[in-house]
Amino acid sequence: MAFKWLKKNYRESEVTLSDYALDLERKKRTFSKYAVGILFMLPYLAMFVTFFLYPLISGLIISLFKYNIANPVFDATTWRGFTNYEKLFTTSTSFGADFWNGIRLTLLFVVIIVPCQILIPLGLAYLVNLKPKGSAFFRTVLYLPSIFPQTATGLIFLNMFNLNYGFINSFFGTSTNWLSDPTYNTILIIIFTVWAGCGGNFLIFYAALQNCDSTLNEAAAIDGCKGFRRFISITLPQIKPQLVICLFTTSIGMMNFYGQIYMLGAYQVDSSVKLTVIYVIQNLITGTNFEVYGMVSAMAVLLGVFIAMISITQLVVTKDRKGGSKHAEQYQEALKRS
Amino acid sequence: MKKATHLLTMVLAVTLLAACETAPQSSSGGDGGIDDKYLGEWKDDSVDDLQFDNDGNPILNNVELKMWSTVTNPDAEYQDQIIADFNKAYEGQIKLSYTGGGVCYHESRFSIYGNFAKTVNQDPENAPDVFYGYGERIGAITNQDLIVPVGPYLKMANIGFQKDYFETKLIDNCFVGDNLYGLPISVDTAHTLARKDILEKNGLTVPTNYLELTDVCDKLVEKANAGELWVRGNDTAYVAKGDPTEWRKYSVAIEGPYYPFPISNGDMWIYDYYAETAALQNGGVLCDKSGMPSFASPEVAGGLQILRDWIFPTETSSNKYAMSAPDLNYDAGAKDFYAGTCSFYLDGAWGLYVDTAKLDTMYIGEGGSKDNLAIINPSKLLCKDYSKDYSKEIFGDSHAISLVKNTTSRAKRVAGAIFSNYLAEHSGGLWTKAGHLPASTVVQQSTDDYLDNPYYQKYVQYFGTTDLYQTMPVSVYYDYVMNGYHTALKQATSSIYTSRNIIDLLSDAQEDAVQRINDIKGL
Amino acid sequence: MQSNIKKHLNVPKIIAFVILSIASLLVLIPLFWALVNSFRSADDIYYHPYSFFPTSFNNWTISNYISIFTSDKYPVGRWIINSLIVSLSSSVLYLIIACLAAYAFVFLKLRFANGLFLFLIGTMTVPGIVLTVPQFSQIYQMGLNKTLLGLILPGLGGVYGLFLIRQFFLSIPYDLIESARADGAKDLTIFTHIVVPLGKSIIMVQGLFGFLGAWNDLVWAQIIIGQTTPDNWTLSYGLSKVIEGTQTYSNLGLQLACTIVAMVPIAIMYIFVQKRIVEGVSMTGIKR
Amino acid sequence: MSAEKKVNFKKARELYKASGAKIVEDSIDSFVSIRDVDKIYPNGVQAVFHFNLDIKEKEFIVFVGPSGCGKSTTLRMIAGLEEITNGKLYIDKVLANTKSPDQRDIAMVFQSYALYPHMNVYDNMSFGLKINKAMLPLLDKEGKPVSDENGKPLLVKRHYTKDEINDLVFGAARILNLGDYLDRKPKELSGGQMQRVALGRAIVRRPKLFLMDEPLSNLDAKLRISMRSEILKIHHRVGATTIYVTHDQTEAMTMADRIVVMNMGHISQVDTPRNIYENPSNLFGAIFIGSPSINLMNVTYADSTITFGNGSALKLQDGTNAKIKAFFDSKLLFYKQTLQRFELRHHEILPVLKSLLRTKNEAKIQELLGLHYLCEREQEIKDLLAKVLSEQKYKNDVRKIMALIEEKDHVLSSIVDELDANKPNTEAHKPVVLNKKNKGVRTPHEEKEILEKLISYFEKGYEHTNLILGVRPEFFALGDANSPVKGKVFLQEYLGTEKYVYFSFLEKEYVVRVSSKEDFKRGGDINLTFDLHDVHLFDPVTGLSIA
Repeated sequence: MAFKWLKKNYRESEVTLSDYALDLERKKRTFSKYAVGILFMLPYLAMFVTFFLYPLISGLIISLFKYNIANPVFDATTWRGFTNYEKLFTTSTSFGADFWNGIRLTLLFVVIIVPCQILIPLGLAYLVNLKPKGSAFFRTVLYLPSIFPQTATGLIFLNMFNLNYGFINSFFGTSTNWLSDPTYNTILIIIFTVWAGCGGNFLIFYAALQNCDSTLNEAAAIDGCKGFRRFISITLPQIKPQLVICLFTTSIGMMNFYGQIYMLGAYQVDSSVKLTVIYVIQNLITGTNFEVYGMVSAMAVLLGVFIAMISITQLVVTKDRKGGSKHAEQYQEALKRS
Repeated sequence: MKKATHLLTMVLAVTLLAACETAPQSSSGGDGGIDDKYLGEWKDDSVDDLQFDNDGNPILNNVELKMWSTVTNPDAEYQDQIIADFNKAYEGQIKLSYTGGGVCYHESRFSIYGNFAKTVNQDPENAPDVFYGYGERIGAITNQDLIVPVGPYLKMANIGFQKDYFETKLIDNCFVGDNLYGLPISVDTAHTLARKDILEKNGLTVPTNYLELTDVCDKLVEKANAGELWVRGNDTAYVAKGDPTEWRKYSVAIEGPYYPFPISNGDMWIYDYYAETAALQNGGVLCDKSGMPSFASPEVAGGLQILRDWIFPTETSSNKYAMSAPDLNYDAGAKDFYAGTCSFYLDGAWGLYVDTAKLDTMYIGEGGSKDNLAIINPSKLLCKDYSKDYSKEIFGDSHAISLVKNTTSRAKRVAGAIFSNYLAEHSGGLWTKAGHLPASTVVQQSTDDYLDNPYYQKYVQYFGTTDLYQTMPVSVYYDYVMNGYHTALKQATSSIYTSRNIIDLLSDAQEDAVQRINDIKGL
Repeated sequence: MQSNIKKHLNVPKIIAFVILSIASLLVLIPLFWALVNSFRSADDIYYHPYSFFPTSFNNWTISNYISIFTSDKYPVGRWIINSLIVSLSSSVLYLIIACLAAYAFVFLKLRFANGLFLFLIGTMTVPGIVLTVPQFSQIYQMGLNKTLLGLILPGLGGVYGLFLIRQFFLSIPYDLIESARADGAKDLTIFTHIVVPLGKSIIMVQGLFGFLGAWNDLVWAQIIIGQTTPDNWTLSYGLSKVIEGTQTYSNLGLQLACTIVAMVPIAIMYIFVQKRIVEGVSMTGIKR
Repeated sequence: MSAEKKVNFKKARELYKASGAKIVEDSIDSFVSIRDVDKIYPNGVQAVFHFNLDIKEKEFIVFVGPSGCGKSTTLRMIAGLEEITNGKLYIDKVLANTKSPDQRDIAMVFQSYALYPHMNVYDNMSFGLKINKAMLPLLDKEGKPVSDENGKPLLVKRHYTKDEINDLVFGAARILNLGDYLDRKPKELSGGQMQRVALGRAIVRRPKLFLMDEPLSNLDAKLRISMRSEILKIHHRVGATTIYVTHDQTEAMTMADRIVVMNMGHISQVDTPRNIYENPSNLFGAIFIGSPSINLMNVTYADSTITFGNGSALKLQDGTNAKIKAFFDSKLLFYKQTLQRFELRHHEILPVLKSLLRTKNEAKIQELLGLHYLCEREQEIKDLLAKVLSEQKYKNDVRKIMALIEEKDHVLSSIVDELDANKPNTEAHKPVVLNKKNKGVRTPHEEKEILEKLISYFEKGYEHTNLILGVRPEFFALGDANSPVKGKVFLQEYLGTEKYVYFSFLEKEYVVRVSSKEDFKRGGDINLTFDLHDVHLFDPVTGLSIA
């Protein structure tokens, strides 16, 4: 704009005192505003750059090298290009085989556990929200498992289901080997994960149901909409945002499935049914092969792409669509016809 | 520096004794040196901070050493006592301690190797100066570049070294090429205990090999099923008598099926001793000379078949009845043995002190453990064919001590060598309490330290001689070989996999292990 | 008469009560069993393995707890202190820096702020696992491997908490900020006197979730403090090692005592803050 | 020394340093002076267009207009909550554009009250006092003010003491009857009480300027009326200048000393309530002020006579004809000039000027510049031009001239926009989005088209033109069968002594106020007449009042 250009030439031209003062003070003000803003943001941004952005970029780079944490060398001798990724994409290497087995296993858990972790808490929240006697107690208790470390509750389950001294088998009169039989162990892990993981979602649904507009329910009742139908077509749409968020966080959380399986799969005799992809990665990181970090980084990047794809798909699928104009158009046509 | 040359004098004694038969070729050290052929090609990379006195002995002034040890309780206690004795003997010269307090850091065998490798590589400041581990794993940790040869430092310490001072197989494990990477201390295995009193009361004798064992077990089960089996011992979940000396008849109806010899499908005794011994006694080899796994062989499968038959008898197995309940997790039979509801029990060498003590108190008036407990030599215990030499072999874990590469101070390395030597010399005595057989042939023959030792007399004498003991051949892929074999073992003895052939399980595990080794090589 | 009674008995409520009672039992039984059996002697568990309760009065014991607090093997007290250090400092530090940043993003109306924030939100699709190796490498180069600081720092760059806090701050009427400005308050005063008190619920919620996240963390703890002596372990990691300890002998009572000791502090905290959690979640509508 | 006088740059810097960042313009005789103020948001939306207003001390000014008309934005610019894009703001003769809110000595009452929810009433009211330092009497150790040798109290910048805060808060609480509520949190108060707390918070700061942003809009009708008088009472008692923003014309009419009617970011009219009611200067103001709204009827003008659609005619007063003629002539001239200026601005001036400079055709150049009657830098341009012509260096200087011309572009552009502001909004307020090439939603081409249409409209002349006749409901009189307005009644509203009668006339609906004694039937006829003194004539195209 020409006015800005003019400002540059102030020194040559004549100005009024007020214009001069305004120009100067505006600059000062803008400067101090941004200075304050940057000061407020700086601690966080510094941490973000140091502990998020920098690792993110260096992670991508590391995945192209044969990288050793204790002795990081980036040169031609350690350069691997996309070999790490290539190896991951062929199942003829143990890395690739473990990775894809891990992905398969993880997805299996996601598919089974996520619906449980959405529907069970939703049902419980709905029931608590009916306000039966003692609903405050139920609310407190149902959230309880979520606050304890999974290593603690996992240890309890591990002992409860022990074939030799756990009380579960004797209670049901069975002699199921919950800890080493692959199938039963998987079932146990699912039971535990659902047991320990429902609280968070339950609380969110409970809060969402509490915030629901009760007049809508009343209006629906007058419209003759009852029971389950009312829950589906009136209540659910109101808590859709929370449903979406829970679906989102739960499935991403399940993609990082590890702790539960680490605890309860301890006695598992078939490692291929417990090595989820995070487990594989974690085994490699905490293992003693120090040349493997580049490969692990490649695995992590690949898994990251996987998870990002899942979250983006969910975003697209659950996005709120605009109303469209179907009925308005029909109305206009009807108007024309009459 | 008198103590430092102790080993030398003993070596002299031994060589003099043996001199009649074999002319000593090694120019063992009047000059206090070490045979050069054991020095290998090693360039001393330590920082020269060591001075010598006029006699050519190193001057050590309060050298602090840090040791990590793979032995855990109860042996850790004994080891700490031995080290404390060392500290006292070398006061002012060498001192072992670590920051956590105490004289030595102990960690279980399951995690210490990972921790050791990580620490040396990624946290060198906290790495130990000496590492007390397993002889058969020296090859692997040398390959990982974690330790340095001990030979040159023994020489600097004026300690003579004679290869035949040690049991050949054990000292061979410590060599990588010509370089001596550690000193062997001892070897141990898991042992089979039998309730002599119960067997005798029921008219049976203590078995000495597998076929006898299965025969005795079958008879015990038959008697139990007929309600004729005499048992006695501590209270059980079903029967509480209060008096362990009182005999009663085992009741299958109340107490459930009788299992004479419970074993788990994966605790340490099975994992680390029985399974390997079974392979050995059937002529199997777990890994080949290059260190690659070779356990997918009919011989090894035969060994595992014996363990599977133990729990899941078939028509072809020598036992008719299951000797153990399936899918036991840990400490199988630990209490049943004292309750008399089983007759055999498998325990680590270091458990014998406690085991004998228990029976001593239970049957104090009846000769204690001496008359009521039998310790069965593991030879021939896990094979059907006793004609071969290997049927006598016993699998053992050998302890060995090495110098860690991060310690660059020469004084520390020399101190470490002196300490290693001390442990090798003191592998009798208290160490015997933990059931370890000394690696040193000299110690094995010493009356003071070993043969007159109460623990030797009480249990170690039944453990077999060290020449029967085999360790894993040195493999740089130790972890992969063992992981693969253990996976197959665990599956072979689990009720879930009874439908699968053992050789198939072994092949799968071996294939996987080979694949992983190749992947790591090609990384 | 009958119809009257029916009206009084609200059938859905009764069904709800029954189902919720069963669900609560399912939740509580494992915890209750752990509590009871942590006071049970080893022998009793061995001889009566399938009994839910100690079989007799004599079999109640506190020896498990005594051995926890005296043994070197399971220094649970030390673990709790370590976990408290890690969880408290990571959650409090994060709250401070994230609240300051959220304030700048929401209330300072800087021209670049929206673009920058969109970028930050964009990075939320990057899952944490991608960062594990490079963060480990970074912590290692910084010399913080095997230290508690190494557990604390990497979490401070997270975006999700900032996102939640910012969303909540957006709901604070801008009038209040302007009113405070018209009253002559400077930004730091507005931050401490207006925004922080008003954002109390999100700060509580984010603080709690941050705390629990660090308290329950296993993956990162295995990497950073996995190779250290038990004195340096956090609670969650230490408990995961308790199973390993059972590979040579099992002592149910001891294990359960460990878990109980680990859970009691959180349970107590939970009793105090549970109302706030519900409030906070219902105000923010989002977890983690 | 005037702040608006031109000096050279160096001098300006010296003066600024000497002033201590307090620029005083002595020539201003009003308390608040708003000069040519624009507000353009960073996203390009222009909310306020060259706003000019002078507010006298102790005046009660009301900004009124529909939502989105820019009234709140203007208030917030005065408060210092929004930055002023262009133009100047003087408060108490001091240039205040860049002063922060607390430096302006103002207090603001927000529509939402903006009470801090976590503080009780006392803390809310004392917050501003607690955190700020102010010029206050120096206190000795006993807490008594120290005087200088002249007996005047010595002033220092310090925090308020606890007692001083108490005095101020309790004083305000007494005025507002809030004594019993001091310990309550805002959520425990009723709407009226919250409103009073918000007022109290403003009062305790003893500002010279009160700013109120729709303070009563959240109250119910009854409370609103009582609060209206309360605010006025406080205004008289405190005596501070007050700017009050509302969308409610009743509030504006009842409270204001002067009303500023705003529409679409422009001032539509500034005057006393009575003048605005009686002499609206355009259609927008006429419709917006007054309830029920003014009746607008389409009429045709010819020969000093207006004719309704049904054929009934009325002879206008003498002089009206002349007024209409003058209006049309002046508008024609104005738009012609604007169009010329507009064309030059957009395309032609630069090449024309360049070629003229090349040929040194001074006369033509003067003619060209003569068109810049709106540019206040005309003299500057002339000087530059003289320089250019004498020194033969024209390239840079031409650019400078261009810059000076374009500086006032937005003023010209808004001539077209103003047409919107004069008329009631037919649809929701459309924000004027500026972009770099084109400063309005309208393209230059569209603007030009509008100007051309206007010119052709005014060229057509005033004979047989359509006009709009405005009659307020109370200025109708019941007439006989010959009355010009003959409608059908469809609704009646009784208000006690009088009533509003809604009737349709020529397919449009109107309202009249009559005594409630009059009786009409639904669907019955109503005949109305009016006095030509009391009616207004508007030009339908520009929306401006003619007579």
